[in-house]
Formats: sequence, structure tokens, C-alpha cells
Amino acid sequence: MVKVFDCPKSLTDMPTHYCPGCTHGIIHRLIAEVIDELGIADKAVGVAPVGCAVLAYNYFVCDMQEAAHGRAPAVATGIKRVVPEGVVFTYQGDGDLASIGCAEIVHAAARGELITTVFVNNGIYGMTGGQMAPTTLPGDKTSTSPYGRDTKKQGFPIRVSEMLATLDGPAYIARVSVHNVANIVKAKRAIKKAFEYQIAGKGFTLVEVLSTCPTNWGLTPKESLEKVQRDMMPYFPLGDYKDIEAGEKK
Amino acid sequence: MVKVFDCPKSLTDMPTHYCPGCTHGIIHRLIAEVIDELGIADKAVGVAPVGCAVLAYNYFVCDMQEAAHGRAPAVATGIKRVVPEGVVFTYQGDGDLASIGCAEIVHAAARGELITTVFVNNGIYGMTGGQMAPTTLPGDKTSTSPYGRDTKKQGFPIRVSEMLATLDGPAYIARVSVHNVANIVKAKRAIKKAFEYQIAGKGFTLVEVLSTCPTNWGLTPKESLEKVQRDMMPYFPLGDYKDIEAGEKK
Amino acid sequence: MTLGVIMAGFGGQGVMLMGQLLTYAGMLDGKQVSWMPSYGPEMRGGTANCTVIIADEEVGSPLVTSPDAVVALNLPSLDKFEDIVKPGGLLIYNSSLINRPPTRTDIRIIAVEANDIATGLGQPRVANMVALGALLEATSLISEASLEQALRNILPAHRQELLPINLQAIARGRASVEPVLA
Amino acid sequence: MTLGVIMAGFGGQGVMLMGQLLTYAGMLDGKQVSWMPSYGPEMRGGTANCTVIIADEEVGSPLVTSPDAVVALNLPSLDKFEDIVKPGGLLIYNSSLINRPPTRTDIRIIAVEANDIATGLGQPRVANMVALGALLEATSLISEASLEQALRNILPAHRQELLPINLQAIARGRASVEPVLA
Amino acid sequence: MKQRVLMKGNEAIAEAAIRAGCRFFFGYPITPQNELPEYMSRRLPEVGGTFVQAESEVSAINMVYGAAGAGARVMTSSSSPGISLKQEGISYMAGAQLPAVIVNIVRGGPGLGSIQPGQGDYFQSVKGGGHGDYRLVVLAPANLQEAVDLVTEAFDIADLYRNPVLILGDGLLGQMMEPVEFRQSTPRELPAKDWATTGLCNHNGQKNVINSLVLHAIDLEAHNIHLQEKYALIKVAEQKAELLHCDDAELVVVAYGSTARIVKTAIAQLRDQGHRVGLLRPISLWPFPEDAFAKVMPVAKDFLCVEMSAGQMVEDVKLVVNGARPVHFYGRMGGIVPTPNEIATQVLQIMGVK
Amino acid sequence: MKQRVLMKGNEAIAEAAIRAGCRFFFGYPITPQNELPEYMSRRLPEVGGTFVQAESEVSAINMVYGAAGAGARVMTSSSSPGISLKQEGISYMAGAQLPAVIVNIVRGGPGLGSIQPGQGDYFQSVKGGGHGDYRLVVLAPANLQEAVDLVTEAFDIADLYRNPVLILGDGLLGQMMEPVEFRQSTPRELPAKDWATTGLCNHNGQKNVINSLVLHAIDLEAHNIHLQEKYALIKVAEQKAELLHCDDAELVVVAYGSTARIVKTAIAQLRDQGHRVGLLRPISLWPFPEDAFAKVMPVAKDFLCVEMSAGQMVEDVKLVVNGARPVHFYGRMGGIVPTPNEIATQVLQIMGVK
Amino acid sequence: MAKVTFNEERCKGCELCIHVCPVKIVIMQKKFNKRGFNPAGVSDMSKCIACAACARICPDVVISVDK
Amino acid sequence: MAKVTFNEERCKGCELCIHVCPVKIVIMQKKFNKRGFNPAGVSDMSKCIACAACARICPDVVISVDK
Ligand SMILES: Cc1ncc(C[n+]2csc(CCOP(=O)(O)OP(=O)(O)O)c2C)c(N)n1
Ligand SMILES: Cc1ncc(C[n+]2csc(CCOP(=O)(O)OP(=O)(O)O)c2C)c(N)n1
Ligand code: SF4
Ligand code: SF4
Ligand code: SF4
Ligand code: SF4
Ligand code: SF4
Ligand code: SF4
Ligand SMILES: [Mg+2]
Ligand SMILES: [Mg+2]
Repeated sequence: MVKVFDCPKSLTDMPTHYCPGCTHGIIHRLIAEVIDELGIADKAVGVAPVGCAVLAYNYFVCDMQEAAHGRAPAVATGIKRVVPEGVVFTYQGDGDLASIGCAEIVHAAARGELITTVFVNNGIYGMTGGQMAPTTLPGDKTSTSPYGRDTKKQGFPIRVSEMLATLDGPAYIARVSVHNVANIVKAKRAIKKAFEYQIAGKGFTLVEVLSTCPTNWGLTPKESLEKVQRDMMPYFPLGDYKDIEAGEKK
Repeated sequence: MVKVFDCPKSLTDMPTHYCPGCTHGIIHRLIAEVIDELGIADKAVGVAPVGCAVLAYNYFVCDMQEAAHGRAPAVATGIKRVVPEGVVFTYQGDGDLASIGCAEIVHAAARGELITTVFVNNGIYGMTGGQMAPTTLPGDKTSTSPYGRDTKKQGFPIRVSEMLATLDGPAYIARVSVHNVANIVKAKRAIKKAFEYQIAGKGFTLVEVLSTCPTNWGLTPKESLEKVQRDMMPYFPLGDYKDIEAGEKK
Repeated sequence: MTLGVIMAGFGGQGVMLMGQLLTYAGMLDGKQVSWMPSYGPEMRGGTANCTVIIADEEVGSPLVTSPDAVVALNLPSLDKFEDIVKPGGLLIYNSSLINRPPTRTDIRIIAVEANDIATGLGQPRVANMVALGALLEATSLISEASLEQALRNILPAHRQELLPINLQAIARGRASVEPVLA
Repeated sequence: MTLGVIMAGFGGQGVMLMGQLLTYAGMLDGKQVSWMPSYGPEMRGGTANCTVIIADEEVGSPLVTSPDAVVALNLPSLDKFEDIVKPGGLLIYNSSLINRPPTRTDIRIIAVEANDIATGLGQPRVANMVALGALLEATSLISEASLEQALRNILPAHRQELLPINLQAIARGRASVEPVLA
Repeated sequence: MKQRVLMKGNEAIAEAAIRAGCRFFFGYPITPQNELPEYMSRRLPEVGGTFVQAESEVSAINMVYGAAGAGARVMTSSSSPGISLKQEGISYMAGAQLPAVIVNIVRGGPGLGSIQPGQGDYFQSVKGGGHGDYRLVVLAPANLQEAVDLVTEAFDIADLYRNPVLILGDGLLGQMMEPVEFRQSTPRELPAKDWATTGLCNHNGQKNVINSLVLHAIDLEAHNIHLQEKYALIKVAEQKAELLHCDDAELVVVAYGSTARIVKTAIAQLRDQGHRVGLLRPISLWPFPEDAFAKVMPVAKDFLCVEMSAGQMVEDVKLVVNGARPVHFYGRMGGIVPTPNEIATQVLQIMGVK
Repeated sequence: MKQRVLMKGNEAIAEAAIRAGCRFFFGYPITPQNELPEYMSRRLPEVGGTFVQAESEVSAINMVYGAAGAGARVMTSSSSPGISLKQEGISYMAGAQLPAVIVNIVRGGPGLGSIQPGQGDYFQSVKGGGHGDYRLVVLAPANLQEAVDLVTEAFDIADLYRNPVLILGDGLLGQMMEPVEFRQSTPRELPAKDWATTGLCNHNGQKNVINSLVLHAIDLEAHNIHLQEKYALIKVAEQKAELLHCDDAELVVVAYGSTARIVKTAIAQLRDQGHRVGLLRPISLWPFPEDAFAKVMPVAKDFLCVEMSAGQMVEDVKLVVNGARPVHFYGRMGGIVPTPNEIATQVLQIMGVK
Repeated sequence: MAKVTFNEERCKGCELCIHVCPVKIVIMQKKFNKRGFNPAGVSDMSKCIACAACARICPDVVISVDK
Repeated sequence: MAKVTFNEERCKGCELCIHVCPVKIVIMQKKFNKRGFNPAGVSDMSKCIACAACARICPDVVISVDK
């Protein structure tokens, strides 16, 4: 018998604290698989955000730092400058990265900082109980947009990948999704490419992953995956937004 | 005899503290002319930045607030929400807007906040004595890039207009220049359009103005204008980046 | 007189609401009351509990270290709180989900088949009300009238149709106490 | 002994460098020294000044309220500092640019045509050195050797060719003092 | 008696603010105060007000600056790390003399710490976590009725003195429910906000500027002296404290906020046992209620300061007592709420009982 | 005697840091400390180090967090408003026990204030401007030689105790030039940074985590107790103060940093006139040099605290003196540097002369 | 022959694996695991094609697949 | 006839006006204003075409133009 699929070595045994069906867990696994495949567990340093993934430092078998809310790219910059031979990644939610940490991610990208960011876009503040995120879709109800996000007063969702792709510092920026198996496979490919580009010193890399929050969306895990495809993907189209090896496209 | 050109009423008599030949003065005058022409001096509220224009509150004949470094868009948001019938503008340098205040401008733009930002891009921190700005050109020497801006370590300039144009909140975003008379005339037109769009409630508006810093560039005022055309304009192309009335272009 | 009650269960079993109803009823009875949730690092699906104080004087600490009564809707809650019930106090546990009987002998213990009774009523989600009914019956913490009024006030306008089933559940909870006393 | 000197002029006249040279020379003479610039809100093109202390003991305040000597390279500086020179102190002013003579009678006053002399040397920018020469001559603050050494050390390697013209300016400044004393 | 409603602390504070005329709220989510902005996001639109979820706490406090400068009654709230981020903005508001109410529902620190209740932000609140010489008026309610009442006070004090006011709560207060009554307070006479930047047309064409920059040292000193004079006035006029059983108390426990509740329970026990113990509960942490200390000094032999911190208010107690009596300290940290028994034990130890 | 070089304060601090082995600097421009990052941007590349101009002070302190967590000797510097922005990050560093050196070249406040020297950030520095119970070691040099010497000390203390150290200067110190000598200090024995996140391959495959989150109250309390025990050690071991003419001083002036220089000039004058006046100059502001006070108490009848603030350190002086002697205060604000004459006048008034 | 193994104690009963199995053999079990969830399992292992879809979608690395 | 007026005390002598005048009549004066700058002026007003280029480029609103 041959192993077709097994738990990656770069994940610890500790069960995660994520809610049932939350796709944070899938994304964690993909990162761990990539770390395994690239054989970089012993030189990877991860940076956990403040968000539902705040305990991510418990789940990866590599050195980790827990950053202040939104500041993971700055923390990662500090680490990478000290350990240039290390492989440094941040794992950040949409509140963390696109709201409070907006300046940090823009500037890490503009600096072409040699780090990889996995950006988990679930359109909500999961950890704090379902408040509006910068990526919450127009009309969606959250605990701070109880009447539905009104673009007149609360503005429009930010398309982070498109925005960062206007900069010269990034080497690779892609938006992927984990709402079905085919996309999970693609998502892993993107994350792997991002890490490879970092290792090759090509520039800043970011993979935006459309993710779910069944708990705060008030949907079952399955319905949540459907919402990603039905509602999120039209607003946040999947694709490579920047690939210095391939030229820009979209 | 008819007046062909006179000092706008919306500028106070106070001579500015700007260095000889600094184009901050031209940009001030253009804003004042627009305020005059639109007849909005009695309902305009300006927000001064921290930067060489920190004393801008002395120069405009309208209510003014002095914001913390980078936070003018947040301050303007507070004002506009309280005085929705007012015409609220921020005046910000590139350090103020594109560096420390990066999150604030991105989010004011994403919210479609009904304010107008005049963004003075002189590729340097004027007030603090010539440090590198996010818009400093590759290779340019500043007091914190003494060996010339090395894109490998210090990253690439941020093109603010292009970046913000990826958002859905802005109604009008344009880059103009004041390095010669023809462009000064165009710059004024852009600033006027921005104010008009704000008054019409169309959305967030921003005019990026390429400007000079003879003192910290170590050039004469005339050489500085030449540098704008020769060095800055290729990296920061002029044009409308977003105009919801005209569709996006570039 | 100051009485402290801890109510505990899985998230989703409605222990928070149960505690709020008790508190509300106490307030309507003219008592001094407070309600304090646990809001720790537990994730959704984990355990949840709240502390209710009903007193004649100003409420000092809204927390209690030895509660006068504990209502435990699941096993982890029983495990966690059985030991701290004040000697002579009351422990109500949901015998539908808890398969080990409590071991304390110095307190009054009431088993309520909360889930079974609720399911019997055709509405499994009112198990918490069944337990609350048992508490009402077993103590003189609050009056029945106030509890009913509290329920009316707390149910939002578009949910008032749920009033009867909740009242029924409370009644069945009260009724379930007798056999244990016997 | 603690002596305080204020040097003032337009930004660009080189008062800061002049003060640094004086301080450096004092240090080479084995004295305790400090240099403190004004770094106020004045814009470029405005006035600039610095305070130099040369002392035998540890320098306390690096600022002085009544300086032992003032070197004023332009009119606003003279206006600002003439009054605070310590009685019996020294005031050197740049008579090339300042057209009103000082009015104090309780201090020693030296007029130096700093700009004219510098222009005469073919290098208008060494007017500050001319004034410094005058100060060297009129006081015993520092030694000539130390000043020359300071100049050598402060000039960056690729600017050493400017040494002669600076030394010349200092010499002419020294020379210019005589007539006034006469 | 007016109607009492059962509310969560965070929501009660929000509702009280709306009743006090607050129509603008700028905030950012953080536990354990999320119900406050959430409530505002539901309620403010109903009363014609505006709720904005800012991109960060830094941005939120600067929105508050702008709105306060435009003359609004405006509030923001956060919890410890978020309040740290607001320090620059708070210093600016104090410098520009802008009235606003800031709520800190303190959690365990330092750093990310935990979300459990704490009182480790006392120094930051009363000594000034931001730069420069400034003071916030700091009000620390111990129950929800008081929280509700102090919110109105806070807005009035802010407007009267043109100074930000901080309401210092903690997770316990924010998360608990108690009955509250929204009563009409006797309004203070407040000056018109003729300094607000609402556009020249709204104030007779005279230009208004909101600013904290004062370039020349002599002017900035004058500005600072003005601020200090204002603080001196506040110090005289705005001290608030509760004294409980202090008339004959040989040992006075000093505690504020939630901790004071626990202390009350402990004191009730101790009094039952016949011990002469009292409570001095500072309600205004700045100005620190020095007058209240003067009242208890004649009888008190010892002071015991109890805090959910390593000991911060204890310094202010020592400063008031000035060596005249021993000042003891008992503290718990990290989100641990002390029990009445623990406190009683400390008291008895100091009193030399048993 | 080694060679003395004439340097600006900001540059001398930067050079001293490099000589102390600092190879990483993250900062953001602000007057009056700009020469410090500028110097670093020139010099660090020459020694194989890294200078990054961060996008803000918030980002800078978090870069420092990352770099310190990866085991580097790292520094940041700023001035008042910028330091306020760093408060959240500083609290995180204290919580995660990360060693680094932070320089604050204080200016006039509050708010934008001015760029002139000030000492209004004392409270923020020593009481904790951030949230939670933590302490920075705070060192306040009074001249450039001392600044240079203390920089090495600061890095060593930071590494020894795994705690951030703040160097508190002001515009005067940052902008002035004085001769300095970079001398070899006797290095302390420092523990290996085996906790740093440099990748598993660099520390035997054992996972390292840098973190300040401690979810359970009981654990967070334990963590806080550990921090407090560490602070207690520091309090014993790291007090620093200068005593000048205190042996027979009836009046002891207490002043730190630049102000202490002015006080020295004043005292020289007063001594010349025969007055028994001394100076107690705290060099470590936290831990506050209580031991030095014990030394002067037997003779001192009065204390006069002089600050460029509305009176902040005066509270710590009062806490030490604990009512045993009168503590007077004289302060200037807003960037005004007091003159020796002003101070002498105050002293004479207190001494009842004339 | 294909074999799918469930680390039942890790399962949170989210049911995502059920929906992606092309041969519809993944089911939820009646029993509870220690954390109170009904874990997933396979009804008829012989039908399994070892596609690993279930494993790939599982957020909790419950499933391993052999062939 | 065109007329260009210089508010000389505001002039900072930056010389930008000189370069933009299409008829090259703007010059720097020898005298100093109170702030120590040589103010700009016009050498031969009759040549002025009132194009206001000088006024538009002036950063210090020194110049007004009549026609
Ligand atoms: C300075 C600061 N502000 C706010 C918070 C509270 N907070 C914790 S997580 C979070 C948002 C999390 O949302 P997101 O980044 O989208 O992650 P998710 O939980 O959705 O995965 C917030 C606001 C904090 N811890 N620190
Ligand atoms: C929080 C904070 N950080 C830094 C500063 C110092 N500072 C003042 S102006 C400025 C940059 C100004 O540059 P820019 O915005 O480009 O305006 P310019 O002077 O070039 O017009 C900086 C960093 C400050 N005042 N406050
Ligand atoms: S709250 Fe939402 S994002 Fe967070 S673990 Fe639960 S489902 Fe996932
Ligand atoms: S420093 Fe530069 S930007 Fe500032 S006023 Fe002078 S020339 Fe203009
Ligand atoms: S491996 Fe494929 S076929 Fe087998 S159980 Fe999983 S999803 Fe079904
Ligand atoms: S996807 Fe994983 S966690 Fe969810 S039910 Fe299936 S095995 Fe369990
Ligand atoms: S108006 Fe035109 S022609 Fe006349 S002086 Fe000015 S630039 Fe020259
Ligand atoms: S452009 Fe204006 S400031 Fe410059 S020289 Fe001409 S008139 Fe003077
Ligand atoms: Mg999210
Ligand atoms: Mg600039």
C-alpha cells in the first residue's frame, strides 16, 4: 500500500481551535505541505496574526513569532533582515492585513521584502465575533453592519491583490480559493510558487485565499463554500495578479 | 484696465514659510483659486498635514484643522461626517500620505469618503530635512538613502494614484504637475473637478501634484522644475486614473 | 441574602439566555441582580457558563466561588462545577446528556431529562427552559409570574409565537422535579 | 573659567560650521567644550545661530543667556543679540552687510568687513572664516594651531584643497582687527 | 421609580452616550468591548447619528479628533492594546483641547495578554500614556448604573473644560448585565462651541483653527500653563469618591471599579465579624480624590490598596497619604479577579487578627 | 587618553550603538532626532548592518520586535509623538521579553507641540505609556560622553534581562556637540539567545516561539509574576545616580538629563556664594535610584525637583522621600530651558536666603 | 484496494468530506468523540477510489488515504 | 496696455518668473527686500503681453497682472 494522502510533517499534532468546517484549517495544511515539499521546515520562520489564526504558532513545526494586530509584515521584515537565509512567512486575516495592517502590507510589498504572505480573506472579523471587514461584500450583514453593508456610508470592499499588483516590489501575487478540491490543489500550487520565489530572491510574494467563516456567516460549512463561489468570487476574481516571470496579467 | 491675474481671496495675506521656489506655494494658490471660483470659502474646512505644509492652516481663509502626521484623511472623515454640507479637503505630502498615513488614505478612498485630497508628491521628506520618501526615485540620494535609493534594500516608489484607482470608492483620481504654466493650468482644472465631484456627492477625490523641494534636492528652483519633467514624470505619468464620469483610463 | 447560581453547558445549549431570564425575573421581583458570562478563550462549540446573582442588598462581586446552585447541561460542566457547589446547595443536571451521576452527598441533587423532555415537546432547543423550570420549582429564587414576564420581554416582537412552547417547557421542567424529591 | 560665544547669521552663511570649528579647536586645546545650534522653527533662508562654550570645568548649560562674545554676520542677528552681550564682553559684527553700527558702549565692538574681504579673496563663501579670524585675534579663546588643526580635521578628504583659502581668510580676519583697536 | 432595564455593560454605556447626545462614534473591534460599537452601529442610525468602523484605533481616534473639532459629541471605545495605539491621538486632542469621551474596557496585559478583566492600564490612563504634559479626566464606574450616570457626566466635563475624558472599565464591567435606569441628569451649563470648524458661514465668518502646534517655546509654554491652570480647576471641582463604612474604619481599603465590588463583599463579611473596615472608592481616578482621603485620615490607621494589577494606583494613594500611614497593597494580575475571601484575609492580616 | 571626537548627540548615540554591536536599525524621521537614523543609514551598511526606514513608527517598533525576536541587537529612535505611536509595540516587546534599545529625543508637547527640548515624557517612559503591568529600564544621560557609555549599558541590560531599554534624551542632548570618547566597557556576561527564532536548524530543531499571548488567566498571572520578579531584580541591581556636593547639602536639587546640566551651573554659582546645595541626578529613571536618596537623607532638609515639565519626576521623588522632607518643584515647559539664575533663585527662596 | 483512515478524535463533524466524495461513501457516524462531535467515517470502503478528495477538503487533517 | 505689479515684500527671489516670461522682460532687482531677498521686477513693461505666465508660476503670489 502506498500513502496517497497523509498529514504533513510540518503540522503539529495539536488539534486546531477553529470552528467545524472553517477553512483556516485547510490553508494551514497547504502551507505545511509546501514547507514539507520544499524541505524548509528547519529554516522557516512564521508570523502569526491577531485574528482567528492567532494561535497558528501552535500548529506549525517551525519557529514562529506572534505579531501585534496588523503588524505581521513589519515583524516579518525584522526577522528576514536578521535571518536573510531564512524563509519567512506571515499568515494574516482580512481585518489584520487589509484594515489595521494596511500600511504594513503595502510597504512590505513596495519594499519587495523577501517574505511570503498568506492572506486569508473571509470577508469578516472572525475572532472578535463577526464585525465588518474591509472585504465584506456590499449588502452583507455583520455585527457592525447590521443593516447590510451600505456602500454609501461604509464604502466598498478592498481588492487587495489588485491593489498591491500596482506596486513594483511584488514578484508574485495571486488570488486562489479553497472552496472545492480543484481549487485547493491550485491554491497549494500558488502558495508553493510564492515560497519558491521568496527562496529565489525574486521579491515580495502574496497569495490571497478566499476562505469561510461558517460561524459568523451564520451558514453551514457547506453553504459557506457555496457562498465563496457564488458571492465572493465575482467580486474577488481568482487569478495571478502579478508574476514577474510571466508578466502582469489578470 | 481689467485684472488678468490677482491673488485669490481665499489666501490670507501672510507670506508663506516655504523656501524660495518651492512649488507648495503654487499648489496653495490653485486651491484658493478653486475655492474662490466655487464660492465655497464659507463652508470649506481644510485639514493641514505634518510636513512642510504644517502651517497651511495659516494660509487659507477658511476653517482649518491641523492633523497628526498622516492622519488627515481620518480627521477629514470626522469633520465631514459631522458637517456633511461642508466642503472638506486635506493637503498632504508624500511622507504624510503615502508612508505613515497609507492606511488612512486607502481607507478613506475605499469608503468613498466625500472629501478631496490634494497630494503633494515631491519625492522627499521636506520638513524633516530631506529623508527618503515612499516616492523617492530609484537611485536618488537623500539623507537616509545616502548611497542612492537601492531598490533591492529600500524598495520601489509607490504610485499612489494608480494604487488608489483600483478601489471602488474614489470618483476622481488624477496626477498633475506644476512644473510649467501649461501644467499649472491643467492642475487647477483637476483640483476644481475634484472639489466639484465632492460637492456633487460622487465619491472620494484625490489630485496628486508632482512638486519640488529645491532645498533638499540640492537644486535651484528652475533645475527642480526640470527634474520633475525629466525624472519624475516618466515614473509618475500624468493623467486621470479614475473618473467615474468618464470611465477608467490611463 | 445573596444567592449565586452558575449555569453551564455547551455553546448553543442556551445557557446564557437561561441565565439572563433568571436575572431578568429577579429584577422584576424587585431584587438586586447581576449576570456575568464566561467570555474566555473558549471557541464556539466549547463550553459556556454564566453566573447569576440574586440578592436583597447591592450586588458586590458578580462572580461566585461557591455557588448556591449550579445548573449543568452537559458533562464537562458537571465535571467543572460539581465540586464548588456550596454545602447544602443545589445541583441540577441534565440527565439526558450526562451519564454519570453526581457524587456529592452534602447537597441537593436534581436530575432533569432536559433534552428528552424538550424533544418530547417537539422542540429540542427548549431543553434550557426545562432546566430553568426545574430551578424555579426547586428554589424560591424567583417567582413564576416574573419569569413569565421576563420571557415575554426578552423574546423579540417577531418571536412571540415561541412563548407557549417555552412556557410549556418551563412547566414540564417544574413537573419533573417532584419524582426526584419523592 | 567658562566662556560662552554666540554666532549668528543667515542660514547659508556658515555660522554653524564656524561654531563647530571654534569648539573643535577648544577641544584640541584641552578645554571642555560644547556646541549647541538653534534648531527652531525657522525655515531655510531664515536666521541661524549656535552657542559655543569653552571652559576649564565640565560644561553645565550649553546655552548662555549673557554671552561673553557674539559674532553677528547679519543685521537680524545684531538686532537679536547685541543687547545680551555680557558687560565688558565682545561683539564682532559683519560690517559688509550690517549698515547700522552697534550702540552698546559697555562692550568691546569690532567691525569686520567679512563679505568684502572674502570676496576680495575670490571666495565669497569664506566670510565666516574671516569673522572667525577676527574672534581668534580679539580673544584668547583658542590657539591658532588648534584652529588650523580643527580645520584640517573637519574638512573631508576630498575638500582638503580648500584649506589654504580658509586659512587665508582666517589670517585676513585676524589682520582686520587691528584698525578697529586703534 | 423609572423603568429599570437589564443590559450588558458595554451596551449600557453605548445607550447612555446616545442619551447624552452623542451622535458620532468611531471605533475598531476588540474584545471585551465589542458590544459597544456593535450597539452603536445598530442604534446610531436610528437616531440620525453616524457610526464608522475605522480601519484601526489610530484612525478612529483621529476621526474623533476631526469630529470633536467640528463640534460634535463624539465617542470612541477600545480595550488595552487599542488604547495604546490611540496615545498619540489622545495627546493631540489634549493639546488641541478637544472634548470627547474615550472608553477603555481593560483586559489583561502586557502585549496581547488575554481578554480577561484587568486594571493594568491605570498608569497609562492617569499619568498619561501619550507624550507631553496633559491630563485626561478619568472616571471609573463600579457598576452599570454608575457607568450610565458617569457617561453623561463625562460628556459634560469634556465640553465644559474642552478636554478628553476617559471612562475606565474592565472586562467584568463590559460583559456583565445589571439593571440600569436612564435618568435625566441636571445638565451643567456648558459653553457654546464657537471654536468649532463648521465652516465660516456657521460662525460669522471668523476663522476657526483646531491645532496643537505652537512653534515658539514661549508661546508653547504659555499654552501649557493654560492647560495646567485648567487641570488645577478640574482638580478642585471634579473629584469623585465613595466612602463606605469609613466613619469608624481603622483600616481603609482603597479600590476602584470592579475590584471595589469585590471589596464591598469582603467588607460586608468583615463587618459582620465586627471588624472596623471601610472602603474608599475613587470614582475619579484623575483628579485623584484627595479630599476623600482627608476625611478618613483622622480615624484610619492603615490603608490597603487592592487592584487587579501589580500595583499602580497604590502610588497615588501613597502620594496622598504622604508617609502619614502605612499603605499596603494586594493585587492579582493577568485576568484573575480576586475573591472576597482573599481580600478579607489580607485585611485581617494587616489588622493583626488571628 | 583615547581620542576624543566632537560629535552631535544624535550621531554619538548612533555610533555608540554600532560599537555596542547593534547591526539593525528601524526608524522613521522626526525632529529633533533625525541625525540618528541618518547616521545609521550611512554607517550601518559600512559595517554589514541593515538600516530600514519604516513606513511609520508603529511599523518601526514592530520591525524591532521581529528583529529582536530573531536575536539581533537592534535599535529604534524617535521623538515624543513617534514614541507615543510605539506604545502598543513596546508593551508587546515587554510582554514577549524582547531586548532592544529605544531612544526618545523628547520635544515639547502635548500633541504636535514644538521641536524644542522637553522632559514631558517622563511619565510615559517610567510608568508605562502602553497597556498592562510592565517596566522599561529608562536611562537618562546628561552629557554626550554619558550617552555614549549608557548605550552600551543599555544593550547589555536589555540582553541580560530580556527587556526593552529606553534612552531618554531631549532636543538639547540630541542637537548639541561635545567631545566623546568611545571606550571599551567591561562587558557583562550575557546569556545566549537560545530562544531566538532563527530557524530550527540554528537551535537543534527545538521550536522557538516569540509571543505575549497567554490565554488562561492563571498562566498570564504566572507570566506577570515572572515579569515582576525580574523587575524586582533590576530594581536592586541597576539603579544609577550621580551625587554632587551632597555630603553637606541642606538642599538637594533633583534633576535629570539636560536639566541637570543647568542645575550644575546653578549649584556652582550657589556654592561660590557659600550655600550648601547639592545635586542628586537620577541616571536610571526606572529603576528610580532610591538608594541614592537614602544616602542624602541624613543631611538634606529640603528637596527641589527641577524639570522641563509640569512636574512628573517630582512624584517619584515624593514617593521615595515619603513625607519625611518637603519636596519642592520648579519647572519650565514648552521647550523653554531654565537658566541657572532661575534655578538659583528658587534654591535661595527655599533656603530662606534674602 | 483503497483505504481511508479517520483520526476520529480530530474530527469536528463539519461534513465537508461527505459532500466531496465522488462515490458518496463518506457518512457521519452516530457516536460522539471526546470533544462531543459525531465523527465522519466510510460506509463501504470497497467503493473507495482513493481520490483523496475527502482528505483534501478536510480542515482538520482527520483523513489519510492509502492505496 | 498691460501692467504687471510685484508685491516685492513677498518675493523670495526664486527666479521662476524670469524663466517663464515669453518676452523675457522679468529681471531680478539689485535691491533687497526686508526679508533679505532680491525681488523680481520688469525691465520693459511696454513689451508685456499680460499673459500672466509669471504670475501663475510664482509660488508666492507676488505678481498681479492687469490689461
Ligand atoms: C490593536 C488591536 N486591535 C484590535 C484587536 C482585536 N482583534 C483581534 S482579531 C481582530 C480581527 C480579526 O479579523 P481577521 O483579521 O479578518 O481574522 P479572522 O479572525 O477573520 O481570521 C481584531 C479586530 C486587537 N487584538 N488588537
Ligand atoms: C508621528 C510623527 N512622526 C514623524 C514626524 C516628523 N515629520 C514631520 S513632517 C515629516 C515628513 C514630511 O514629509 P512630506 O509628508 O513628504 O511633506 P513635505 O515636507 O515633503 O512637504 C515627518 C516625518 C511627526 N511630526 N510625527
Ligand atoms: S470564527 Fe469564523 S474564521 Fe474564526 S475559526 Fe470560527 S469559522 Fe473560522
Ligand atoms: S524644504 Fe522643500 S518642500 Fe519644504 S518648503 Fe523647502 S523646498 Fe519646499
Ligand atoms: S478517497 Fe475519495 S472515494 Fe475514497 S472516501 Fe475519500 S473522497 Fe471518497
Ligand atoms: S471534513 Fe474532516 S472534520 Fe469535517 S467531518 Fe469530514 S473528517 Fe470530520
Ligand atoms: S505677464 Fe507675461 S509677458 Fe508680462 S511679464 Fe508676466 S510673463 Fe512676461
Ligand atoms: S516667481 Fe515670485 S517669488 Fe520667485 S522671483 Fe518671481 S516674483 Fe519673486
Ligand atoms: Mg477575517
Ligand atoms: Mg514630501
